Amino acid sequence: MAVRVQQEDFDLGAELLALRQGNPKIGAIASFVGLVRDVNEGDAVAGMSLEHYPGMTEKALERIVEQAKTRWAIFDALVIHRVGDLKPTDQIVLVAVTGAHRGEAFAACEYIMDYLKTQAPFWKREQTPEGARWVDARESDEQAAGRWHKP
Amino acid sequence: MAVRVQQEDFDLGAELLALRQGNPKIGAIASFVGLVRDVNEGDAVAGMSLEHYPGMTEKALERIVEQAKTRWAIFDALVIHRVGDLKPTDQIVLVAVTGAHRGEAFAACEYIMDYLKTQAPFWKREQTPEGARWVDARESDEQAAGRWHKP
Amino acid sequence: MITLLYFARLREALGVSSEQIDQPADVRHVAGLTAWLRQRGGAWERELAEGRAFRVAVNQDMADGTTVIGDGDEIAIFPPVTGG
Amino acid sequence: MITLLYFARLREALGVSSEQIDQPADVRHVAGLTAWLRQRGGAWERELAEGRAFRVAVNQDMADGTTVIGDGDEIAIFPPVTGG
Repeated sequence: MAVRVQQEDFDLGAELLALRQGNPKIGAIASFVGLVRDVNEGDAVAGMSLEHYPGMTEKALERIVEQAKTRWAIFDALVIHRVGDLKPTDQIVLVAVTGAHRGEAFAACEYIMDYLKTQAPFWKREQTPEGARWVDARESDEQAAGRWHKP
Repeated sequence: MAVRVQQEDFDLGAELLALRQGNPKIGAIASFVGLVRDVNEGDAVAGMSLEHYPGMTEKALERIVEQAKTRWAIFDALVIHRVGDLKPTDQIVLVAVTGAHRGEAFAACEYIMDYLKTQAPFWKREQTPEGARWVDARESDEQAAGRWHKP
Repeated sequence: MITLLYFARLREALGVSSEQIDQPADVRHVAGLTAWLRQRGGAWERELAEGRAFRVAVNQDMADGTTVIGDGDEIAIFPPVTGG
Repeated sequence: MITLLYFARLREALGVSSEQIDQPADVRHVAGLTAWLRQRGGAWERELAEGRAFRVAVNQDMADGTTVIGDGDEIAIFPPVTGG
């Protein structure tokens, strides 16, 4: 398991290759990349900056990955989340999960993203034509995380 | 939309970069890579060869992608499936989907994989210590595709 | 003339990958064609028996027993697919 | 001594990113601490009012009003998170 919070960009292909290398039991890699969009809630976005809570953020991400590993038969997971200044089309976050079969890999990957969105202390501040604004938390993200509680 | 059936390996990072380049509305890329495992149903697998039905295979994949695009608000999808001789840890298939938000991208990516598994004419032949064998279709794959029919 | 294609395990079991035949006079649907092929006996009778798991595509679209067959059609018979 | 940290919109609204204070004598839980901070008035009263959406972590774990606070704790107050 690896969890990284960094300013630098990441190389998706290299990260996924490193994650799976040396394990011929892996049959499936599900991954997700989040990107900065040039629009949000109808307004143009020229860029954003991402703040986090050093220490707690890494701990929260590690806990989310541990929970995914308890819940599904997966081999490994990687989470990379960038902080600092980003512009549209920049990569923000990578979540990748390896497993023997696709069902578990997909579910664990989506679970990690949903909990990251609601539990990991990151905050986005967007630059729009009307000035900078802190992004509001979305109720739909709470709902997405909440559905994993269902029996 | 792009669908490719090829013998050559693919470069995941380059493919995903090409898929998203030039569209700053993309906020999410969900992707899946299937790999050759060195074991299947308890037996060691030294390698496999993949046969397909040229013409129909591409057409079936294109239709599956079209159905995903009708069903979810996604931007684009890419499917690459290899044929010919492969060995453990080799990449078999890539499905990648771009969208504004993660929910649609994840769902469409998993949908395409589930239907590819049951509708696209590919057949695997594995080499095991007991000789070569055609891989049997799995009931669990039919069930995975079937769940998308639910209302 | 219709073209018949066989893939994967069925291609091996039947020992043929493709053939062109005149559409038999009384064969108008997929079910009629597979019944006609079974009459060849041996591997044909065994592999295409009722209850065996095989799929049929007509002109590269998945078909079932009721799908109509016409002159010039490309009809493929193959096992359940196992890609991905 | 307890350490208080503030992040993002709350850090800006309160004008402070961290402070160290003596644990107030009658404050034993998170709810007591936020009530005590509200008594500072102004932005504190406004931003930490009942019903406002803010989160509290104690020693880097998400907490709620009943979470116990002790000497040496690191307590962070921040808006709902918006990463990913």
